Amino acid sequence: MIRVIDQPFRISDAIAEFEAQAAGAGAIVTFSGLVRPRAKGEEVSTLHLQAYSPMTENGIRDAVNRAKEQWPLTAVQVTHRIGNMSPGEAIVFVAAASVHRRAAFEAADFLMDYLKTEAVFWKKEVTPSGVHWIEPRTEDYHDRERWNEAKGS
Amino acid sequence: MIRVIDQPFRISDAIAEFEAQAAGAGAIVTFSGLVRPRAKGEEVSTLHLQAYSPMTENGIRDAVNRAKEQWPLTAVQVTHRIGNMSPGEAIVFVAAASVHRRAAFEAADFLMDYLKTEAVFWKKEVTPSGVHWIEPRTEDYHDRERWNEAKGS
Amino acid sequence: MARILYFGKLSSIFGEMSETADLPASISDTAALRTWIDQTRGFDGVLLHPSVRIAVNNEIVPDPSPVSDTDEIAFMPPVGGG
Amino acid sequence: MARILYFGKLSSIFGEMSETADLPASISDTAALRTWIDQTRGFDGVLLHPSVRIAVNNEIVPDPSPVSDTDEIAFMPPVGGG
Repeated sequence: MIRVIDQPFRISDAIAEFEAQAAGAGAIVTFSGLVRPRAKGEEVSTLHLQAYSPMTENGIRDAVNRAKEQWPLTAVQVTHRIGNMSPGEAIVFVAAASVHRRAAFEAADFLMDYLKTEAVFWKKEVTPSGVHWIEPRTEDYHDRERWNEAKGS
Repeated sequence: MIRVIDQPFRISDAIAEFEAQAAGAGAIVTFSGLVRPRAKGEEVSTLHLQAYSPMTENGIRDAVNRAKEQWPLTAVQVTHRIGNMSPGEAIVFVAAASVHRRAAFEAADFLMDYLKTEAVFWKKEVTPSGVHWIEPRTEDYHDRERWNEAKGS
Repeated sequence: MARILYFGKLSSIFGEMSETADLPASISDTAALRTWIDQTRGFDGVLLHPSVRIAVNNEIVPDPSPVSDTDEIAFMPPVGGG
Repeated sequence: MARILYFGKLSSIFGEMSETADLPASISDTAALRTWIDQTRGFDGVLLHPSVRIAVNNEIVPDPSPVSDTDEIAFMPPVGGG
């Protein structure tokens, strides 16, 4: 299940819903990304995310399908906020369920690397010094590369 | 926070509580282990876990402290059931929060490897063919070894 | 009339997220469009950076790909969510 | 009286999780205790396997370590939760 939504959501609700879908799994890994209250030493008042539908949703769906091909997953969930959000609010929730834990950990990790560097979103932070568009960090691109190396070896 | 409890707990409550503790983090990774309805082709009616207090709690506390030394974590939670549980119920909940996601993923993964192979628990499954004590799988020991290799390199 | 979309920092530079535009007859591919929009909308070279990708009708295409006056054309700086 | 605890499969073999026992004067270390309990409680060699560790007063110790009649002594087969 994939959702790109412009309203706040609660991580605890997302995981409760996912648990119901994941019946029979032995292992559930979740990642939750939250708006950080500070960035580069400045207070963040608002984080804003843009998407480009349906390219954004299609891209996430492809990534979920790649994850399902690579790992034996019993359920996968990606929920991503767009629009304006405040510090502490959830930006993204990824959940992966499997019979054993390694597949669930790796699939959640893989999907986050996709979302950080390839998913069709643009984000800006509003701080006292102004509006700053944020691009992926070098570490984010390095993290993504791990999956290509793993494939090649 | 570490809990070894003999009553059912809800993953959604555990994560809601953790989210409150983890204020200021950008990334939360959780692992939930659930009782599987089947094992080696048989239906599981009950999973039973024994602990040896306070050795069990002390060991988990040491593992949490090692994780905090190794990664910049803003909060860590381990909740582990003991006693009798039914399929679908949560056995274990691990949560790690950090500013960036890699630390949270690795710490949760490390703690699960500890819990699977070194934490002081014994578990048995009750199936139609009888009572089976379960010891860690070979993969579990291999997973744990990854952290020793990482240290040495 | 083509519909032109500006995402991320490009929306801040242009001041809007989109516009409709009559493409001149001379603009028939993405490379030509990139240069024309960059010059006429005050992007001052930003659109010429190879990190800015172009999507035609919701599909990312390499330069030069055909564009026509009925397309939805998006200028996309480096992406990333989460 | 020493308190002896049996965990995991050992509790199933013994039929109880614990007992209190008067240790004979000849049993003063974990290696001797292991052999004596194995023989007198029908463990049939299971306690002699090196994967069964012994804890004295909540601390895992190597064989042979001293034991006395006031200790809590636990026989621990391979552990693992989660």
